[in-house]
Amino acid sequence: MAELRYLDAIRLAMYEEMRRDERVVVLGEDVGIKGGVFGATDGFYAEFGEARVLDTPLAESLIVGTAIGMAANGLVPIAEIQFADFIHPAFNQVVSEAARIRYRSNGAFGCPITIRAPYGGGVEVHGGLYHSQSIEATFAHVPGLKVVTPYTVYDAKGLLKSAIRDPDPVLFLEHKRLYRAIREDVPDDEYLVPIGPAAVRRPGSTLTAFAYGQMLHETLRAAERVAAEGIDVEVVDLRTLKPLDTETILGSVRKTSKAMIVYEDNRFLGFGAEVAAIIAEEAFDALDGPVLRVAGLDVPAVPYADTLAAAFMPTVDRIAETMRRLAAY
Amino acid sequence: MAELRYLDAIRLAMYEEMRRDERVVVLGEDVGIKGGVFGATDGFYAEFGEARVLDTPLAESLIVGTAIGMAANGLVPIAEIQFADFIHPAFNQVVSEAARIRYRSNGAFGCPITIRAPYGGGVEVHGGLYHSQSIEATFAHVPGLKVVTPYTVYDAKGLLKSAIRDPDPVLFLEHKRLYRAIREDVPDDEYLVPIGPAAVRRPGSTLTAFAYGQMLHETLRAAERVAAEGIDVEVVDLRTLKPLDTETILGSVRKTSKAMIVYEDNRFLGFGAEVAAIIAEEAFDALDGPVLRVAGLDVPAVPYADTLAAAFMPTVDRIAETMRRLAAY
Amino acid sequence: MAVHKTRVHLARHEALGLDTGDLLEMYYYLALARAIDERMWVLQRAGLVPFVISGQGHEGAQVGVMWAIDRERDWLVPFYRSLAACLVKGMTPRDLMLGLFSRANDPSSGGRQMPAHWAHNAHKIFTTSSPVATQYLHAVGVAYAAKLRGTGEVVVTSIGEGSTSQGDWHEAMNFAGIHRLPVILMVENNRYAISVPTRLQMGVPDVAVRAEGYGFPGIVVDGSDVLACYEAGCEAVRRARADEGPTLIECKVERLTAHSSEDRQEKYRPTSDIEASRSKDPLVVFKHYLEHAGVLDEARYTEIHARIRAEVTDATDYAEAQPMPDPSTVARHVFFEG
Amino acid sequence: MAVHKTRVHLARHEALGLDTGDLLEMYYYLALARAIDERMWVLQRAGLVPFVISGQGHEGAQVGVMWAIDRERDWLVPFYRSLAACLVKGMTPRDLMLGLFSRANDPSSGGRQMPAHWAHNAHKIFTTSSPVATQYLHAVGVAYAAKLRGTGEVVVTSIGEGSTSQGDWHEAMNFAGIHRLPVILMVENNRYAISVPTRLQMGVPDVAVRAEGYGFPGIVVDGSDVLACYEAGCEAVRRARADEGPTLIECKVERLTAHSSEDRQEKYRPTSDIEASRSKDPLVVFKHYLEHAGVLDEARYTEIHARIRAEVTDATDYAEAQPMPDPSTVARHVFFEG
Ligand SMILES: Cc1ncc(C[n+]2csc(CCOP(=O)(O)OP(=O)(O)O)c2C)c(N)n1
Ligand SMILES: Cc1ncc(C[n+]2csc(CCOP(=O)(O)OP(=O)(O)O)c2C)c(N)n1
Ligand SMILES: [Mg+2]
Ligand SMILES: [Mg+2]
Repeated sequence: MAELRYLDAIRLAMYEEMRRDERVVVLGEDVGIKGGVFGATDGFYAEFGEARVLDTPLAESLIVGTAIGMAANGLVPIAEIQFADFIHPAFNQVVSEAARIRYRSNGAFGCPITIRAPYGGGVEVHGGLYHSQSIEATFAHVPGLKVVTPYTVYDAKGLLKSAIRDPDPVLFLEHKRLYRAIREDVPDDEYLVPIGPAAVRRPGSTLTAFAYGQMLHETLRAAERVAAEGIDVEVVDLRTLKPLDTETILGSVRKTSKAMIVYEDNRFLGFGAEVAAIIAEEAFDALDGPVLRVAGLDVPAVPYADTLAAAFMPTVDRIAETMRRLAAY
Repeated sequence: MAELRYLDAIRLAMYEEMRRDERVVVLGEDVGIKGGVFGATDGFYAEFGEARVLDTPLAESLIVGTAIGMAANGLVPIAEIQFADFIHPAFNQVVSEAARIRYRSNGAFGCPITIRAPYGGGVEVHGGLYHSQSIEATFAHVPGLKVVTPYTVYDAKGLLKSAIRDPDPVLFLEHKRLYRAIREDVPDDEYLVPIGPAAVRRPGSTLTAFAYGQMLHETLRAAERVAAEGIDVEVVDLRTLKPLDTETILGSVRKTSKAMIVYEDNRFLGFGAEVAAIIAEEAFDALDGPVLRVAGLDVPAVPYADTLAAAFMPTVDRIAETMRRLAAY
Repeated sequence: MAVHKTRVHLARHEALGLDTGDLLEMYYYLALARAIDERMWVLQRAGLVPFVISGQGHEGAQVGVMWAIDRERDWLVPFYRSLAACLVKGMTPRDLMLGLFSRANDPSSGGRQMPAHWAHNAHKIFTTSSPVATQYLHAVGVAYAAKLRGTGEVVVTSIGEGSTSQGDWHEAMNFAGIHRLPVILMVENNRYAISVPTRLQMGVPDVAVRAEGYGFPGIVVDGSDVLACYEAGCEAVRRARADEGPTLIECKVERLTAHSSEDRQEKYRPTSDIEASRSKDPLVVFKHYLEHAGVLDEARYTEIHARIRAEVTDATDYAEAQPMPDPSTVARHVFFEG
Repeated sequence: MAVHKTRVHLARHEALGLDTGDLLEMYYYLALARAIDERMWVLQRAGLVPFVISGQGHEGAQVGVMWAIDRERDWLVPFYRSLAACLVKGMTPRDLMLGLFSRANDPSSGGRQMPAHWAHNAHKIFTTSSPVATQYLHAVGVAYAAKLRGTGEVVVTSIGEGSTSQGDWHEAMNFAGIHRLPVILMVENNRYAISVPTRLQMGVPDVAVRAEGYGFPGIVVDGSDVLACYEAGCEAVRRARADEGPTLIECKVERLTAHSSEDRQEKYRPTSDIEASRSKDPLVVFKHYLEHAGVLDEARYTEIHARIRAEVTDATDYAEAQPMPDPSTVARHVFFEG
């Protein structure tokens, strides 16, 4: 057992995979000597060399596009997008290319690449409009892409290793606020966390709150707060957003008969919309109340000024308030 | 009154606006002498000249990025993206730039551009994976963008004129199958159709089916079919997807107490997900049944072969079947 | 005069180390590509297939450059006009026709993509998409892997001149230059991007001059001169194998048809310009060369074209007779199926 | 020797039509930019603001080139290091500090964006975003409108050398060349993109050589030589106003600080390299020039710096005292409010 931070787990997962499989390479901006702006590849350059730890030119379409080509010729690339907000110039390479290589070639070619992207905002992040976006809904809508966003340190390591070994493109989202916020004991022996299954983080009976990434932290705290008032919230960590574990979602709703979704992304067409739609479509008979959403405002990402950033984010207060409303319904 | 096709209405709307306001320019690939691959700017080059009818280099990021700059310096650009599928290279300029100019400058700058994009597929389109995509959900998720997709010829003209005059960026989506499919009498006198309000295309009492663009055609036919069976479907044309007319949506659901959404885009996180989520959240009390979705398959766009394309699309049969299921609930 | 010409010409292909057999095989590929291409248009006009986009006028550039690579070992990352290049790389007339008819056993996409979206795993032809220029980044990625893994592979990719306006083209050129990658970056410049003339596409007459700005040579060749294209290809392959880095080869070619079956080029191309194109038909130019060189006589000509006619007919009949994709397979291969 | 130097130097600025007043005003802007910049870092280190990114080392290039334009009539489409350029274009120290403190009345964004995301409607400074290189396309769009409308405006934009690797940069260069636009395309080459050295950023030593491939001149200037930058700016403005088209000006500058307050450059920059940068500080170089030229004496120096100290302190105190944005305004200006 070693006590790791989320960031350490990310780094260790890549490190172990690079040691294990020489086909694995990392590429991105500043991943080399600097070890990444968050330090996720710290020390890799010295150990694995410039060819496998590649500082790319400042061009995201290049990062993803060349990774596709590298993967076609026997490498297993881990592409780092410095901030999720900057994946947009690569949108065409991700959506039109990486996600479709297998389908369009009728299975003849594959695209085993992992795209890592630190995302998310909050007052502490001070990221402003372009260093705080949540991009999961935009990409979870894309067939052929897998989208993963771990919350625990254990999952961060196990899911990233699964992503690297996955034969298909995986967008691996790491919430910046989790990097240094939490420490956990993680087994020294190798383990994998499968892409797909969701996890119940807190069993409950009154209602189910679905969340992922940083918002689980706020949601769990809100659940504790209302527990004192006799509201017993089940909190589900979606973890893998695509392919989505609808079975666990529907199972939990059938049990509690009430559901809410918490997400930091803009509310309109954010990921919670799909979760709500699935519930309204497949668990309507079990529902005893509306499917509520607590989400970021519909303004372009998180403003920089603390006062505005705070107004943007879903807070423990807002989440707890919604839990009370739903419980009372 | 003049009988026009949808394509004629699009062309006439731009023609009238260019005549009316010399600040209006069109730019895109092949919009010049060729008049666009669908003919939407046919004749413009000869009448308005090369400077206002600009054949751009083959680069969509350039088309949107320069349009932003032109708008900042007194022009009113209409940017044509040859096929909606090819807006992806411009994703960053649309999402990070056009949609945020006003918000990020705290209202000091604006971005009055219209981005026209022919979209959609179907067996008749023979567009394959890259000439048939529906992109509305991807962009309707973006705060700061307006997204419009007319169904009638009357709306095509009136909404496009409103889009061109709108002070903010509007993504104007034209379903390719509508271009030559329908003819309508349209007033000769100038008129505008406001961006925002939805339209009830068929009043009904049993359930409400929400749709937009080409899918209204299939949905209305399905409604006629089940009408014979005593199922009275209200069909609502959403028209403007962002900002969305939730009032009309909720009003109709409160009336019929049952709702379904039909869309051609991939089901998962497609536009219908947000409509369903809004209904499940704000009209739950009025609901007498699950909120159902009929949508395109979750595979990368519409395959080329007729047999596969047919398997991808929502059909009148599938829609009618869903109407029956919902009515019987 | 003819005699003199002949001597000069002979000197040329001999100097390039090409014997009669090579020349006839090259001619065969040019003529085969053209015959398949023309048949495709006939089939489309007859209403047997909905769409065609092809490479008439580009064959000389493609056969010439591709002749310089190792067809087994090296890679091709094509674009939609690469019909002739795909044939040289190993795809058969049947393979191409299966794509045109979007049949279930189309090796490129199983009928999922439009025609001319080439791919063939066994022949190291990477899958083509519609958004232009993306393939340039894939090609340099494949080349980076080849260099890192020390496979000795060379990668050939190609693109139209209009598509070089895309950002991806610049990003790929830059990456190729930084890492001195074993890649041949072709530009098939046919002076039009659908209707847009080069005048509105770029501020310079030759794309090739841009290569210098990335740190490697860019050369301009007459795409109707198969031997000149071959020569350029040989030097580019030599550089690549010697770890001297990439080469940009801009072939000036002619588009002998409309952009695609959806386009009517008369609207934007003067008749004189369309005729000018015909006068630079690589097939005609190469045929003249072979005749002057005494390589192609009546008998051989008849024999080659009879063989081609038979192959094209066989490919057409075969492909047409194959089943369409089974609708129940529409959701397959979104993800790996193990 | 000094005498000789002096004569040469005098010849230089006089030849450029700059008198003592001009030189002192230019120096004032360089020193003011530096003083504000240094204060920003102090404020960040003191924990008064969360973040700073600035332009120390780039001031000479910016003041030099900007001095050549019409500050009222022309446009600036800046990037995050354009602090000095924004000052020359009319923004005040208070304007800049309001952005650093993200106050409600920050003219750039009302506190919505990170510091250094400049904008000022009244001064024709277009709004800056974080994704690099997008501004190049905006700039050529503004220039296209100026040309179409016949306003006679010239547009200046700038970018770091690393950001020229983005596709948008290429697309903008291409468009500027095709339409011979009245735009000055600056590249402030400080040899690093955060930690990535030019060796891994491009296969050539100078970005400027690429301009030729777009059909217009690209020149390299020493960014620590303010007069050389001014001279380059004058010629570029002349070309733009004479409808001769764009000019790329690559200024070789030094990054005197870490990339931003988030970065620790010691990890990837040898001390010798950091010291080498200091030796090319444009403020020091220009000060020497003015001293040799007998333009800047003790008295004037003291006077200018006293004035600057006062302005920086005033700006800081003023900005800090302003209110933060009202949370209730967070949803405003998503769309036009009429
Ligand atoms: C990103 C993108 N935008 C637009 C198109 C539509 N389109 C297909 S081919 C073409 C013209 C290509 O011209 P060029 O690159 O010169 O190649 P050519 O067809 O002349 O061989 C266009 C605009 C596309 N396929 N991809
Ligand atoms: C599209 C995009 N990708 C990544 C970043 C993160 N980033 C900010 S500045 C920078 C380096 C820029 O280097 P350069 O262009 O040389 O300008 P400099 O900072 O050296 O002046 C990077 C990678 C960004 N802002 N935008
Ligand atoms: Mg062309
Ligand atoms: Mg730099």
